[in-house]
This record gives sequence, C-alpha cells and structure tokens, in this order.
Amino acid sequence: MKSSIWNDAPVSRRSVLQGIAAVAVVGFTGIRFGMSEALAAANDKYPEDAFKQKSEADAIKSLYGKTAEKSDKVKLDAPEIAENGAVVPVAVSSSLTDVTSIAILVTENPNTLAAAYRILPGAAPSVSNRLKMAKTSNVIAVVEAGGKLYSATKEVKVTVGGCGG
Amino acid sequence: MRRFSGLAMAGLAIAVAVLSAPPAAMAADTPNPPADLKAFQKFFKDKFPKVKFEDFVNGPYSMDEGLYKQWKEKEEFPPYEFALDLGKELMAKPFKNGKTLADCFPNKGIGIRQDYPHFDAKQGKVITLELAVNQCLEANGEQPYSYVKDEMAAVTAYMAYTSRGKVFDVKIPDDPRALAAYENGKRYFYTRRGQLNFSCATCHVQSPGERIRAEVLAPALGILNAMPIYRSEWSGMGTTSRRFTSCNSQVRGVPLKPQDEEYRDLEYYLSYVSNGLPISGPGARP
Amino acid sequence: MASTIRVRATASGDSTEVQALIQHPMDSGFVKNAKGELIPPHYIQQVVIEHGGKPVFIADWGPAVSKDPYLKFAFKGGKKGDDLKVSWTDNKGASDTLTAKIQ
Amino acid sequence: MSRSISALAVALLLGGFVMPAHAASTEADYKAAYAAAESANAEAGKLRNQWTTAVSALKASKAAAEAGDFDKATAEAKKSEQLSKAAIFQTNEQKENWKLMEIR
Repeated sequence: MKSSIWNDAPVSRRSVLQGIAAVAVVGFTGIRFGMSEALAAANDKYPEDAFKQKSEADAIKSLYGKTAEKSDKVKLDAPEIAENGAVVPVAVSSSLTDVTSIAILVTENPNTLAAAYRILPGAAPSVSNRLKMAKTSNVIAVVEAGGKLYSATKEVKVTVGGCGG
Repeated sequence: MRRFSGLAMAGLAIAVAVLSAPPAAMAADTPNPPADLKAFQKFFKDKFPKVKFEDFVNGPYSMDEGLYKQWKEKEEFPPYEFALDLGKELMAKPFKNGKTLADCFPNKGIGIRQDYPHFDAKQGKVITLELAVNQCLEANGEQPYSYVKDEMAAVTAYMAYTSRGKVFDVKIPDDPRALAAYENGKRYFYTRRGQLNFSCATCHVQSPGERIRAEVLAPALGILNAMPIYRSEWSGMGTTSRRFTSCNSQVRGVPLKPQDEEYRDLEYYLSYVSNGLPISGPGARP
Repeated sequence: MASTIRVRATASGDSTEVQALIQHPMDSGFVKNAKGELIPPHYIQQVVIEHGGKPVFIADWGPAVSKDPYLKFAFKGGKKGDDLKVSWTDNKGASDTLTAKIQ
Repeated sequence: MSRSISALAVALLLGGFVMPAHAASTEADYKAAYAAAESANAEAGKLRNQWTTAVSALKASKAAAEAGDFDKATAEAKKSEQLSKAAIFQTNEQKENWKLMEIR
C-alpha cells in the first residue's frame, strides 16, 4: 500500500472524511479558511517527512517507499549555469504513460526534496517551476509511472553574485 | 579573482592604470553630446555586431544564449508582476489632500518614462523620475518613498511598463547648467573609484558580455531602459538608485546618497547616450 | 488588498495550460536577516488547483521553491469560460484562494 | 610626472604586503594612528571617494581598542590610513585620467 500513497484519486467521500480527520490531528487550518473538501482531503498527504530528509535516497524512499531507475523517458530541463541560485527554472516532463507523480530534488540543498507534484487524472505529465539552489548541485527528476519510479539527473552550476547584471 | 588582497590589489590596479596610460594627448574638449552619443552607440554596435540595436535594452540576456533561455522562461510570468499591480494602485491612490501621484505628471504618468531625466531650468538641476515622484509626494504633504525599492520601484515599474516601446528622448537644452550636468555625469561614469579601482565603464563598456564571477555584465548602452529591475540577486525589485549604489559598493567604494547630484547627472548622461532605444522596463535580471 | 495569486489559464483544443505566480516570501529558515538572526521558515506547503470542483493538480512544496513561486502545468477537459480555483496553504497555516476563468 | 606616479603606486603595492614589524603598541600609538586614519578617511569623504575597506578597518581598529588589543587596533588604523591615502591618490589621479577611458 505504501507504494501508492498518492494513487487514491479520484477522491472518494470516504477519503475526504479521512482527510478531515487527519487535518484535525495535524492541526491544519485549511478548513477554517473555507477550503473545499477536496483541498482538505489533499492536505493530509503533505509529505512532511520526505521534505526533512538530507539525502536524495532517503527523500525518495520516504516519498514513494521504493527506489528509482534511470530512464531517458524522463526529460529534465534545467540551465547548465544558473543565472542566480535564488531562481533556477526547472521543468520536468515524461513520455511515460500512467504518470501519477513528479518529484524534483536538489542533492546539495540542506533538505534535498524541493517539490513533489501529484499528476491527477487528466493532467499532463509535465511541470515547470523555479527553485533555490544553495550551490552547484545535481538536480534529480523522479517520475512515478504505472507504480514504478524513473529518474533523470542533470548538474546545474551555481555561482555567487558579484559585480554584474 | 575571488578575493583580492586588499592593498596589493589597489596598488597594483593603480600601477597598471598609470603605467599603461598613453602620454597626455587629451586636448581641452568642447562638450558635444550628439557626437558622444554617436560614438557611444557605434562602439557597442561594433563590439557586438550580432546583437540587434533594440536588443541592447535586454542587458546580459542579449549576449549569452543560456541566460537568454532562462530570461524567456521568466518572462512567461515575470517576477515583477506584483510590483506592477502595486504601482498602478499607488498612482491612483488619493493623498490626504485628495490629489494623486498621477496628478503630478503629464498624461497622468502614463507613457512618459522616456522623457526622464530632464533638466529643470527653474530648479537648475536634473530631475529624474524617482526624484520627481518624491517631489510630488512631498509637495502634497506625503512621506517620500525610500529611493531604492518597494513603492518607488513599483511606481516607476508601472510608469516604465506603460512606456514600453517608446524610445528614450532625453534632451539637453541650450543651457550651460544642463551641459555642465551632462559633462559631470560623463566624468562620473568614466572615473575609477573604490578599492577595486573600477569605473562604471570598466564593467559596462570594456567588459559587457563577459563573466565576472560567472555573472554576465550588461552593456552600458540601454542599461537604464530596463529600470527598475527585478534582480534574482536581490530577490526583489530595485530602482536606478539601487543599481548605482550597489555598483559603488561592489567596487568597494562607499556609495553616495541615492539621488545625489552626481548620481542624477550620471543618469542624465547615461540616458542621453541611449536615446533612440526603447524603454523595456521593468526588467528581470540575474 | 489584491490577491496573492495570479493565474493565466488558456484552453487550446482539449488542453488547458495553467500558469500561476504566487506572492510569498518562501523563507527557507537558513537565511539570516540584517541583524544576523535566522529568519524562521515560512513557506507554502501545498497548492491545489481545482477544475469543476475536482483537484486536477496538487503541488507539495518545501522551502527550496523560489520566492514568489511560479508553477506551470497542463490538463485535459477544461473549456474557455470554466472556473479554475487555485488555493495555497503555508507552514504557518495562512492560505489564499483565487478563482480564475479559463481564457 | 608619469614616472613619479608609478613609483608611488609601486610603493603602495609593496606597502600592502609588508606591514612594518614593530614592538607592542600602546594606547598612545593607537590614538595617534587612529587620528591619522580618521583624518585621511574624512579627506577621502570630502573627495566623495571613500573605500568601504578603509571604513571597515577603521571600525575594526576601534573595536580592537575597546577590547584592549592595541596591537591590532594600531595595525587596523594604519591599514585604514593607507587605504584612505590610496583613495585620495586615486581621486587626484583620475581628475584628468578618466578621459582615457572615454569612448570617443
């Protein structure tokens, strides 16, 4: 069961109720702010633990409970030299079918997991975002497809600021 | 080049500068802004034959393919978007006396960025857009903004945005004081200062397109057309004032006060020699 | 006060491309302020995008996502004029929601 | 003219490497060095060309003196004075020489 932590969409009535219960336990305030049931349901799954991990292996394990294999079907688009570590554009897409999740990790950051996306039914297996990078580091994209994990890695060089711009 | 040994570097830089100086062949010149403009723009066109003239306003992004791609990505949903909204709001927000910032400007401040700075004969000095904003606030009994970021950046961002595509049209009137201000700005631009013994021109005339500590330097031509800018390094917006003061600190010089006369004159000179290039601000920069 | 959320959603054929920009400091907890004190972590943990009352995309974020975060993705089934709801919650329990029309 | 300037520049260059060896400094040494550094810094300020490093060495000097370390306080003050003198030299040298860099 651990292998499919995010695979319970579409959201059933039951999972919504479970969600609300979990929200109460963790003390999330989403409901107080008038969030929909769907969001409340989603909230109970914020992978708090995975975001605390220091190594990519631990983060992937915490998030998915399994390990990833390299695949050329995972496309990771990131600059070779980041113009600034504060804003590094990173895009991930995949030609795999049945993609349910995409995660992006920065190995040299204090906590390696940067972002994780749940690709719900109907959504394309593709996401772009902007990440912070403490220093030159490997960026790893992990794609969950058909219950298996695939990954791609790219090094992004980060240099400090100075006389420029 | 990461850490220069302080004094050694200073001494060395000055020694090199002095030793490489050609004999004093600098006859007294008559100020000639149109000739300066022509030479200035020709220099950059010759140095970067592949860069289209109007692309000089895009700074380092017109010089480096990898950066260009990151810029395009940023422009899809630019980080200065929030500043634009705030600027629009502030322009229209009534003061205690019922007037607004927009009331202080021709055409309510819309599409006029390219006319700044200008020489004000009555005040006898260069009026930049940032100074004009604070003069408006003070004349209406309001607190002036900080010159370097936040509201000032937002308001000037909005004014630049509504002027995009209009070309810089900075005028030097037939007034010896205006010409003196222009010359003073030029002198400031080329004068070496700070422990690194750099002038503005060292980075932005001699070395644009090159990397200093892996950052690609922007060409001086068109550099102010993109102001204010959202700089990733600042994680936020900054004005022309911020750009000038931070440049001074980077060469280890103590910056002057924002909107000091020398900075305003510098802005006057630098804007004038970019006449003919379109306003592209607000910009996003590394 | 204006919303902290900006959304551009464009339908083309069966696919809707969504871009969102959110105003948020995304403090990582590793950066010091001018006085040398650590700025406590303050970051968005989750963004949910709903279409037709159902979530279509959920982002779980840590503090390594950039200040004023940006997100782009696409989904099938959206039409021009449909409502698209974007909501976020951060680690301090604050949140914001915006409903935008698909263009 | 040019030769004498470069001689001074080289002297400055060497000055950076060779801090004069000296016996333990007293509070009086510090005070004299600090006053000299302060006045050089003020002059650079009048010329609108202070160096950040001169200012921070001045601060470091004061802090060291307050902590009772007059060796360090004196050394920092001397460093600051040298830096400010280099800044003053730079300003004067650039009065005409800025034109060397001008695009024309």
